[in-house]
Amino acid sequence: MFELLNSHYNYFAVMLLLGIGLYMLIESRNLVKKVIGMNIFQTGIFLFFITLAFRTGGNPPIIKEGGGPYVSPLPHVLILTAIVVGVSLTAVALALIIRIYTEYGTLDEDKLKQLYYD
Amino acid sequence: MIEQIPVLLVVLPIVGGAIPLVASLVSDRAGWPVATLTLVGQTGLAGLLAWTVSTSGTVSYAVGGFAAPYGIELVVDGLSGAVALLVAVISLGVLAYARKAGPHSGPFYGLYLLLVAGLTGMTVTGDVFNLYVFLEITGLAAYGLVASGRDASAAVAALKYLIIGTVGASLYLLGVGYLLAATGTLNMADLATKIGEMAAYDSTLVLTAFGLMVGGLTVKVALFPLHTWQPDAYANAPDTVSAFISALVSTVSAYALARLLFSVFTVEFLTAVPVARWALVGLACVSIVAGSALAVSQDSVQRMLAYSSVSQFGLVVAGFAIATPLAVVGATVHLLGHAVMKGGLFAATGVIERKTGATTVNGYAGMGSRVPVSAFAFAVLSLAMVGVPPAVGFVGKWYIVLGAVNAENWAVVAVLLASTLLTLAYFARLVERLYFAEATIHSKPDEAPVTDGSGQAVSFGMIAVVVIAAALAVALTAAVPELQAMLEDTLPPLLNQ
Amino acid sequence: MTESLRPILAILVSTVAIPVILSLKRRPNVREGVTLTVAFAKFAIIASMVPGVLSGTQYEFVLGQFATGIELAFNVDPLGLLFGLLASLLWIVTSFYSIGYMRGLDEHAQTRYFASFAASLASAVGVAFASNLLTLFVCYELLTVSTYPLVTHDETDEARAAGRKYLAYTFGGGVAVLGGTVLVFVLAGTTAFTPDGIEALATADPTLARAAFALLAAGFGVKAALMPMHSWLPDAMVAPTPVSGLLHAVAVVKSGVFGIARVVLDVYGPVTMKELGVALPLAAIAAFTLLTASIIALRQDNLKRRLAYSTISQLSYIVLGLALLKENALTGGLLHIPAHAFMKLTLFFCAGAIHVETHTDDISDMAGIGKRMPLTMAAFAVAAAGMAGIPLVAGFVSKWYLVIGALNLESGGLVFAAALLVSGVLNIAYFWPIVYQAYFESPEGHDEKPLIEGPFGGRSELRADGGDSDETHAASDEGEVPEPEHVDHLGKHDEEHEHHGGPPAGGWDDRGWRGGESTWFMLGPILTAATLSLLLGTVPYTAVFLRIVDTIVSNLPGVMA
Amino acid sequence: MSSDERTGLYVESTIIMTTVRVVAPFVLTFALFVMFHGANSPGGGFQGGVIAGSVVMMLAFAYGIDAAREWLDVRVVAALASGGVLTFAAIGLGTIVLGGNFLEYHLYEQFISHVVAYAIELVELAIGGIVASVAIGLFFLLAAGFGHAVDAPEDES
Repeated sequence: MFELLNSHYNYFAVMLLLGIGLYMLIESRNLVKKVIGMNIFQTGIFLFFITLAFRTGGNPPIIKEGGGPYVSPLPHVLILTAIVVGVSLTAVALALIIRIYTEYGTLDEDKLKQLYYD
Repeated sequence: MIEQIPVLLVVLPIVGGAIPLVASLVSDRAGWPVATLTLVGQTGLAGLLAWTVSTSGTVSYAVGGFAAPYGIELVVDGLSGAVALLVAVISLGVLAYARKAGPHSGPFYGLYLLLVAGLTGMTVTGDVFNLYVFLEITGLAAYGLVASGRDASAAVAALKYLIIGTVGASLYLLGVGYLLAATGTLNMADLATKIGEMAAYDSTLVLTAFGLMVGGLTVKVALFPLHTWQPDAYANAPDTVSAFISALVSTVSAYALARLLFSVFTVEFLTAVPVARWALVGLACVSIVAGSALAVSQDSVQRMLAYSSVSQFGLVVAGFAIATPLAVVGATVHLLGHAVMKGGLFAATGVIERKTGATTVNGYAGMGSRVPVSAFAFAVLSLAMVGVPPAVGFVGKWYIVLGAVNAENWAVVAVLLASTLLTLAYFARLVERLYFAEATIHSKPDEAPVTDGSGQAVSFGMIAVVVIAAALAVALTAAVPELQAMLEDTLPPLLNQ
Repeated sequence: MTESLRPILAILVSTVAIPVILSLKRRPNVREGVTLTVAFAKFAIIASMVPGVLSGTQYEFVLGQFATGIELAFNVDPLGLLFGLLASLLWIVTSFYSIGYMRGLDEHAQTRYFASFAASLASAVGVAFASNLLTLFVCYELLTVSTYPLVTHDETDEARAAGRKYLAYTFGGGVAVLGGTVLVFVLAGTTAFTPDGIEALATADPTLARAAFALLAAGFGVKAALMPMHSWLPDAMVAPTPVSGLLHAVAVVKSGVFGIARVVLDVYGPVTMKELGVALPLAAIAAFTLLTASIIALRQDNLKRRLAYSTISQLSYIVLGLALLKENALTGGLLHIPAHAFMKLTLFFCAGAIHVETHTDDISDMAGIGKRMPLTMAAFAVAAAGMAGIPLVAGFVSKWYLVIGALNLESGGLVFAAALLVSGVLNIAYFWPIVYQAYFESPEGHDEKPLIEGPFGGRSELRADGGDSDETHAASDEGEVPEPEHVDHLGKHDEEHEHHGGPPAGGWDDRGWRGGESTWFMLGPILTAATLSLLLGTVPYTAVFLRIVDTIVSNLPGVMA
Repeated sequence: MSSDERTGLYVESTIIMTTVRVVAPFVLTFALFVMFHGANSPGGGFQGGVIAGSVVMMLAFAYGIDAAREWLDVRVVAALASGGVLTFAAIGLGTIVLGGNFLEYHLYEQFISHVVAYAIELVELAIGGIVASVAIGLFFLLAAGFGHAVDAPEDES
């Protein structure tokens, strides 16, 4: 058990982040916290990709003489894009939340539901 | 030139989308002409592309000249050609509606075109990660568009849509990670050969990837029980946006699901892992039944239509999951037909609301004589959706049922056949109200509750869109043999036959 | 087979009329003129094909590829012609009658009514001429859609409920037909009608073939009102009477029967039917239906409802004739299609005329009405006699063939023959009292009708057909006076509020025998239909229909052998 | 909540203002540095754009949001965003005109040598412009708390 933890700690970290993020996303009544949960969830995924690229003893993927073995550059590129996507999503979400707040004066999901369905 | 079209299809709307932003600083009305011009070009290109594909087969394109497994590849076959054309045509059609119905701001058209770019990108891409990027562009634009409603409830709906949609897309991304770990590639064609070779079909990695990717996409398709964002988003968005996203966003996501099934995991995977197929078929069947049941219990017409989508996409996904050539043709026909019908229905609800203020099932009572043309189009579209022949809704169903019978999947056949009655249950109610009930709303037609100052709430273009959609819902049947030929040219390699 | 435009023309002529009729909303005379012109044109086109078809020509028109291996195609063969000719002929008669009826009652939404009627006829002829199951299904569904506005015409709660029930039943049937069609297609690779059956079905997996047959029979059986799928029909009587007449005695229900005929004769074929053993259950259901419906009809006080149950019963004669698979029985069954149509149309028209003139709908109110409407009731008597199978009227010929066919059966023939005869007696039992009390009783002194007035088993407030509850309707609607144009075609509705039905205070006045009882728009069609049923009963060959039926049967070697 | 209350949140601080004034040029230079490095070393338009955007935010923190908004016209932001998109598209489409595929840079080689690097720089700058303007736009949007949810198209291709 401990060995598994030791050799795969990155995956445990990923799982933990995913779990925390999803929990916040579902359970928190505060809209901002929901968005934070969404971010944590995404961060877990980003981390998962990054650790995929890892190779023991690998070099940065910049080709020079006698370089190899390299860390896989692909996941980094992907995640760079994914991060940008994530940032834009967060921004949009926050913009929406501000609009909701100015209109309804609350960020509480339950209260919002009451107002919303009236 | 022709081989450049796939990339042009994506770039053109992005470029077009940037212009209204600048133009809106000068004139408030500049957005519409620019968008129209762009989409006319887009439609022309998509038509040319579909024609090329149907005459000379699949077109593939390496962005930046990097060859397939390393660079991003765009692939257009019969299936994606048809969907790309659909996206172009419908977005052009909805524009005709938007001219009067608004919103009129420049940024709106920027987002609109961005959504077109995202949808087209999802359609033509041949790379699973690229698909994710376009999925998110589509999502971002869709969230923005939903929120462009004047009412703040639109923002609540958009936020809900955003959070659920993001989780869906993130799950998909996680699945891509698993595939990458299993095979080291992201190109769809490359993945199709490497799954099964490098990683067994029933290995944990591949299975998890399948579960995550398909699960993520079903959120976007809005299958039951992952549909909860959809009714709010459709009902609270402005009419233009409802018509647009109800016609296209779920449609293209369902297309992406099909692409994933056939071009990435392949039918061999479905055969090797029957549980995957059963899970998908089961989900689809539950969606058909539950969507209809929820639709019946709705009071608001737009929400009813949204739940109807849940049910209809169950039908489409069932067709894809059965994965015999006939079922796939049927699912594609229903995919395209549903887009036209649902878009038309939402457009019609917009017209009816503007003219009479009616938004609920009860409010629709007696409106058949108040808005004769739109109500008639609405009735025709409803019947087409129910699957009354010879409308296109019937043809799709016919093929899917035929495929299910060929696969000897009797339970599914029963659900598919019953879906007609389930659909009838909620549409017949509306049509009955429209024509055979005493009106409950008595305001005069031209004192419409929604006007923009010009006195007339509804333009000729808006009604034309509704009528054309109704006509197309019937006329598309004639195009089915053509579509079938196009699909049969490109499907066999996908279906391994 | 001859390529010809005539089949599609026959369908299109009334389709094209729909927008014209709709656009003439403000000019009712021109509108009705269009309806009549189109009705005559349609009949002329179809009639022009009769000589050709009788001499063995078939007119074919292919509209286009519809789906894999299936064409949207029309083909006029003798069986299709039988139905098409009948429907178009009676459309003319009904159009005249409709004008009299709708104007007599000053109905609302007449434009919609005539437009839907034209659409219904287009679909009905489409059903007749369809050359494969899928085309048949397409037209069958369109027929459902186009008749729905007619059923719901009244726009009352009751009409809407009836409309919903109608849609639910017929679309349910449509789904079954679709399922059966798909199965047939998968089993045989085609659904094109072939006389004596599609060969590939004979060798197909028998379980699936049986399942497909069951689905098709059940699907078409809904419109053919086979029990237990009949209950939409009595409820649909809430429609205006011409609709009940043409659609629920001719076009709609006959399209169901016609579908079963197609399935029995041209999809499965008698030989395969026998091998699969599906004929006997079908015959049994038909025999059960024709007896039960006759018994229920005895207890209906509302004239239209009684006619509806009579229809259910008579339709099963046809189905029984088909299911027996004997030459004579087939002839009888198929001939009963036009025979029943003429007679039932007469009966419905009479009921409608009585409604328009006196607002009487219940049989118990009709004592002595022969004095008020002598011609109408005479026509009624003739048609009723035919229903019971009295010679010289159309019903006799067909029933004669049916009974002979049943007796020809190797085994069990006696049972079916007995059922037919018993039902004939029941027919007399439920029609004779009407005629009798119309002419020989007066409102002041008439006998009790224990069957109607005394509830079964002493229970009250429950009607024999179980589903209907006019009383509760009337109670729940109290206080809500229906607008004049919303006159209920079942009549019951209004009784609580104003004196609509029944004889006027001083008894029926005498209108004489020269047509003073009603307008000729109504009397004409009534007398025409009655005459037609007499013609078919006296000179069946000259009246063409028996010749068509003979041609159909002689095309079926499986039956002749 | 009205905008008056929100402006009340701003506190004028000499230290912050001075610091920002000193640091801002360096940050902007750093942003450009990162952008120009996108072609053949770690860096690129995304990161550089965000850094550039943060300059405006720093200014806003120091001098107040309304002052920053006045200083940086919204038209400039919009022009920067759409200009970036158009530049990017022009470079990409240019290769098509020359008969190659989208973004096939080396086709420009016939006009200028080492053009691949220049073209990539240009694309990175375009992306940087888009990202910076979007970040700034969103920042203003969030600060204002009303108006359209998204002001400019996100473009990650």
